[in-house]
Amino acid sequence: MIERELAYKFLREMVLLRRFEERTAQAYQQGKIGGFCHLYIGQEAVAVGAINALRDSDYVLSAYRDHGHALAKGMSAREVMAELFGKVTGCSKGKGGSMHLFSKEKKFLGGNGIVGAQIPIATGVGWAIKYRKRDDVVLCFFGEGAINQGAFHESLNLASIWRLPVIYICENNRFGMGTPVERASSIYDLSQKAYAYDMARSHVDGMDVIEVYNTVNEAVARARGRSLPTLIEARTYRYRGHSMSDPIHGHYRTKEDVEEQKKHDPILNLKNYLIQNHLWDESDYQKIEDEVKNIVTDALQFSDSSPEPDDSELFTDIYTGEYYGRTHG
Amino acid sequence: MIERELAYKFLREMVLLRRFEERTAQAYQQGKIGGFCHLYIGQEAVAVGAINALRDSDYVLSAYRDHGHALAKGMSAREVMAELFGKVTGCSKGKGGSMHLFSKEKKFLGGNGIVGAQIPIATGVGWAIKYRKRDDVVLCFFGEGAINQGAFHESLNLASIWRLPVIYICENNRFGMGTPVERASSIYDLSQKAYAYDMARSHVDGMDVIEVYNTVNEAVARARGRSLPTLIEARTYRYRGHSMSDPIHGHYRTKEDVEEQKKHDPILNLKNYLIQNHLWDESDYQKIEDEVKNIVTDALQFSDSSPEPDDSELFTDIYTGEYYGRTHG
Amino acid sequence: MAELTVREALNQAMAEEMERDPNVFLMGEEVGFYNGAYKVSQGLLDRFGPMRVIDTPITELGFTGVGVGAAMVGLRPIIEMMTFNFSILALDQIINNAAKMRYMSGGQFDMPLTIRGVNGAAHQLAAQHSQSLEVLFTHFPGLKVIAPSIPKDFKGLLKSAIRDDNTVIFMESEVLYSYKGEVPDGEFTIPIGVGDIKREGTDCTVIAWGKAIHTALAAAKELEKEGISIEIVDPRTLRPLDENLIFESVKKTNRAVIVEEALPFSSVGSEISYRIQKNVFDYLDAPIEKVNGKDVPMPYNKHLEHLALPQVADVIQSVKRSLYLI
Amino acid sequence: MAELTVREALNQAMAEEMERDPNVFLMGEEVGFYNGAYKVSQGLLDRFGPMRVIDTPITELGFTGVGVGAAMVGLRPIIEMMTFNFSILALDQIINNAAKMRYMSGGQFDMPLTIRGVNGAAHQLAAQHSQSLEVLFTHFPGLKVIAPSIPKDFKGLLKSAIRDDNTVIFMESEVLYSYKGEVPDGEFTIPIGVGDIKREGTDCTVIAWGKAIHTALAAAKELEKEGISIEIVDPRTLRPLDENLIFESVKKTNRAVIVEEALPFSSVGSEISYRIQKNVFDYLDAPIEKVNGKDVPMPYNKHLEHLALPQVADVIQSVKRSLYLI
Ligand SMILES: Cc1ncc(C[n+]2csc(CCOP(=O)(O)OP(=O)(O)O)c2C)c(N)n1
Ligand SMILES: Cc1ncc(C[n+]2csc(CCOP(=O)(O)OP(=O)(O)O)c2C)c(N)n1
Ligand SMILES: [Mg+2]
Ligand SMILES: [Mg+2]
Repeated sequence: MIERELAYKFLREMVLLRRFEERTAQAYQQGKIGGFCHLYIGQEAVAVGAINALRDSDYVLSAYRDHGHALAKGMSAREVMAELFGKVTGCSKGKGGSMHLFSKEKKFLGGNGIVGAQIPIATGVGWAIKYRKRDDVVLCFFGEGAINQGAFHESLNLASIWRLPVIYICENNRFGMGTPVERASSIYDLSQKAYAYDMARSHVDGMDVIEVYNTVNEAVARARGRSLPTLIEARTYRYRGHSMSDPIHGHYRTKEDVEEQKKHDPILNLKNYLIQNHLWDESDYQKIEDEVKNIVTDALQFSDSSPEPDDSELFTDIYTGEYYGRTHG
Repeated sequence: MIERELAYKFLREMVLLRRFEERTAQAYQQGKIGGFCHLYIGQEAVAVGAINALRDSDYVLSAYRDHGHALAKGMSAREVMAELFGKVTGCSKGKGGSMHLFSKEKKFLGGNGIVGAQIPIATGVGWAIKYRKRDDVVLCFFGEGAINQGAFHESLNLASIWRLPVIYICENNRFGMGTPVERASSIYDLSQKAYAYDMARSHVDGMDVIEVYNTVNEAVARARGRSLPTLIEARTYRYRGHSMSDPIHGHYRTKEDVEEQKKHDPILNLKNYLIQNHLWDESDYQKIEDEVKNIVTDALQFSDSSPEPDDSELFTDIYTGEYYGRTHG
Repeated sequence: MAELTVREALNQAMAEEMERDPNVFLMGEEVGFYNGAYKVSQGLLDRFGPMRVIDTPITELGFTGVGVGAAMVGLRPIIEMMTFNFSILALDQIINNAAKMRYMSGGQFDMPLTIRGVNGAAHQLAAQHSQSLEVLFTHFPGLKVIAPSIPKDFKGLLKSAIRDDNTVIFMESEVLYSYKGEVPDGEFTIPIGVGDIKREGTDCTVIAWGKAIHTALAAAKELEKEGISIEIVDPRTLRPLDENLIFESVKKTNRAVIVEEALPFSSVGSEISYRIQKNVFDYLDAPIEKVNGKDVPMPYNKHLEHLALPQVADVIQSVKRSLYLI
Repeated sequence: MAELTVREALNQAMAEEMERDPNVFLMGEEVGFYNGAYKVSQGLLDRFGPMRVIDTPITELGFTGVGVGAAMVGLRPIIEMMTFNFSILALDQIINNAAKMRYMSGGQFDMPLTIRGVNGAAHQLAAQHSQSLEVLFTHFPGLKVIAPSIPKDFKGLLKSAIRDDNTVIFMESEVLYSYKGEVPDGEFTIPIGVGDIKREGTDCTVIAWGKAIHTALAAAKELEKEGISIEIVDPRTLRPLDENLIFESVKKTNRAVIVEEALPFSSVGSEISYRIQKNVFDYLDAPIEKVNGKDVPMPYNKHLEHLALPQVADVIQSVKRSLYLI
């Protein structure tokens, strides 16, 4: 069992992620957000459970479905929403957008649009921790579709032979775009890929924030104490379409499938847990909803009223320091 | 037990591979061969045992250490040696060299200089067999160093989900250049990588041609009959330096290590087997040696006296058919 | 003649070639059950079945290598890159195998492989998803590279690509998929390596391809109002390049402006400019100009993205500069 | 001044920078126990230990990504590509992450990463192992690209590369490793982006870098006998490019010949030729010429390989043509 306080922290964070993205979807439909925009709704327990097992000095990396991880790592709703709006007040000054959220301060190292590309990078961050004899750890999130990429294989082998403090979390939401995991992967329990690297592994219900938290805690202990990597598969589900431009259901799943899965909603699950343990307090929950609503509304207003980047920003942030020579526009 | 005839076929082929490359080494030192030249000496039982399990219509792919596989697949000593000499009579007209032996006729699809690159290609050949509803199979050879490449991982997953008739043979000669397998791979029994792909696997003594033959035969049956892939690890040893430009011993192994391994020489092993089974005939063996000597000497003479490619060959074989437009030289 | 979108033209081209030749198949991410990330392969799975329209896991290096292997033994794979941004992961198979196999084997192996998909920017897809990567392919002998601009060319050239015994890189554009134009009825192909004059003119030659043709055409309209007549040359195929068509036009107009969406440094436009000055130096009355995407990673912000891409105004400015009007 | 080989100069540069800054480490295939496939890292493992000189499995994409991650948190990795041919497998990490990370993050992350190794042909290594791949990197903003030609430049520029907070692609040449030249004693660096006149002359500007500088120098000697004086400009850094140095030279000689080993189509030379004609058009008395590797995959045969590579005679011919002597 976990402390009441922690449980409500989880609740608050999951509600924040959920409401933030519900409003993100609206803003997208209003044309305030553009490009690819991949919502995390349904998967909140994974980011919240896992990242709560970390210290502030630990690192997180994710893919393009990264709003949830960014917020859970402590980035403000303002800087994330403003980034989605492409505003200069966004975490990446409006240059990165939804898929490229970053915060050096919060040790959130992106956001990556190439499936699997964050996995070697996270491995490198793990290498740096070891190189510097620190005891920080790295969480690397990726989808079950990414596991088939060569980058995954190369990285896990490196992390194993070099004993790096990296926790690889596969968020198995059952689909890579429209492809069910069963058609893309040769094995069903993806955490078993760890056998190929002599790596510790776990398999966890990604709709249960407490289970995620406990499992990642164990992995963190292994990483921090003994500099050992872990592969965790978290079974979860995405409620929305692959991105804002994709339909929620299609040939690959029915409306009923999605509704069925919503019965195992992570927020609902936590609520039930709290009720069962006589910890539920409806007014506390309402307070959370109100608070979150304020945060998200404020983030939207902040983003709306923030300035666009200046034209000159087009040419900044390409190189650090002096760049001799000249190129043509 | 295998037939006497087959055993002597193995013997003859292994002796051919061995003597061919001994003379290759000489020719290299005489400057008749250039570029990278990776000798297969010590590993002959793998190519000979494995390829003898095939029909002529089956395919073989290899890496840059490919002389042995090419010869075992039935390519003539002449066309292979002439290729090493860079002559127009070589299998690749002198354009490919040691690392790029090919024979469309013999279904030997290379020869590849990029570690691991032949693995997806072999998988594609397997796909084509299935597409055409044929019952041929593909043998894909690669070193234990290649197993860490992403290409290996992506390919084995594809072969498994699509059920392709491809047999992946990892020739674990213990080193990738100067790196022992223990420092490059997170697991020791490399055939266990197959677990990650729900694939059949075997582990075989690569210095024992009969064991290789039997094991590959089983895999071939699985591939031909049920269109199923297999991963086989053959433990073997390379007697020479990584390539002709590398020393035989170095920090990574001692002279004594190499001498020790030579006690398990594949030709010697087969000889002992034949003696034990009262099948050894010294004069038959001498006949083989004489025959092979003639073949190799003839190949060298043929190569020596063959013409260089014409200068115009520089610009042929780049495109098939008409190539409109013009480019600058 | 029917009015078709580029998407329909591509779909027809694939369907017709698959009908014609049982060795042709389509493989890539989401090409089957999902009908293609951009719906270019709509209906093909239903029509041709799962052995000929194959969904792959996300393994660009792997399935491109599968294409190489299948092509070596005589099949004619069409590999769809969801976008060419992801083909960077597959470049080793393309550059080191698809392009070189025939040469390295002394001519033994044809490589009837077509690799097609989206190239270039769409709308706010940011730095990793907006790249025009022509140069990664045109640089290498053994490859052919095609980047059409109108439905007819897309159809005729894709059919030629599929029938070609060499590796053809076929570049499409997300923002052109819904662009409509006339496409001849019935069977036709357009030869690879033959360019097309998209507009005749007298004062300045503008060379462009793919999406940039439409930028050039819009500029032509504006310039016409000012009495400036530009000739628009669409090479359609970048390698091999129909350089004579370009030279003839420049001989007539004595000026050249190249418009391309790609980054400027060592672009296809750089190569074209080299060839023009090398071959028709004495005809040039002004420096050759290039209008490119800006030399920056693509920003997400809509306005910055607009600034990063070549605009009609940029073309107008370059044309005028080459006419010494500004 | 000491006489050093290029190999020694590179080794010194790395050793000095590793001594100077504990954040610098060297990672790659065979860089440690084997002392480097080409012995460039000789002795570094013994001196700095296995945490700072790290042997990797054969996983170019993986360990390049490790370099990216380590650089994001402030280390200064030197990633050795045994040869740049293999970097094709790592291009996604280089192009999509190393080059773009700073931009995509709105300037939050420096990328103090150096990727160095062999580029270009050596002796009969055939099509996959002989490539000059400058263009794969120069095309992309966010990268710096360096290709020195003499020991002093190798040392001074590698030190600058390691100290630079951006991704630097540093290209060496197997055939130059044993080339000797004077290298200043003690600490020195050479700024990135500043070219060098390798030989003064009056009749024609020859632009070259890396190995090709030596081809140009040999051509200069021959041409001198015939009374022709060429000026050899070595940009040393290809991106950023010291174009003004080139322009000033062309303004003086009114002619330009570019010599490079790379394939011709959309090469760095194509870009340089574009910039010359664009910026100093009125000074040009003849078309700009390029001398490149032939537009073919590299053949194995020794004589064909010789034909495929730019030779002194080719340079002489181009210079003479630009002087209208032939
Ligand atoms: C290398 C690469 N290939 C293809 C894509 C296009 N793409 C974006 S997301 C995606 C599906 C990824 O699925 P998964 O890893 O399960 O993550 P999820 O979207 O379910 O979170 C694909 C194919 C890409 N971005 N990068
Ligand atoms: C992608 C790539 N990286 C590096 C090299 C250089 N290289 C050639 S062979 C080799 C070692 C390969 O070892 P292994 O796979 O065990 O095969 P073996 O040489 O032992 O037969 C290396 C690193 C290469 N050719 N290709
Ligand atoms: Mg998924
Ligand atoms: Mg080996």
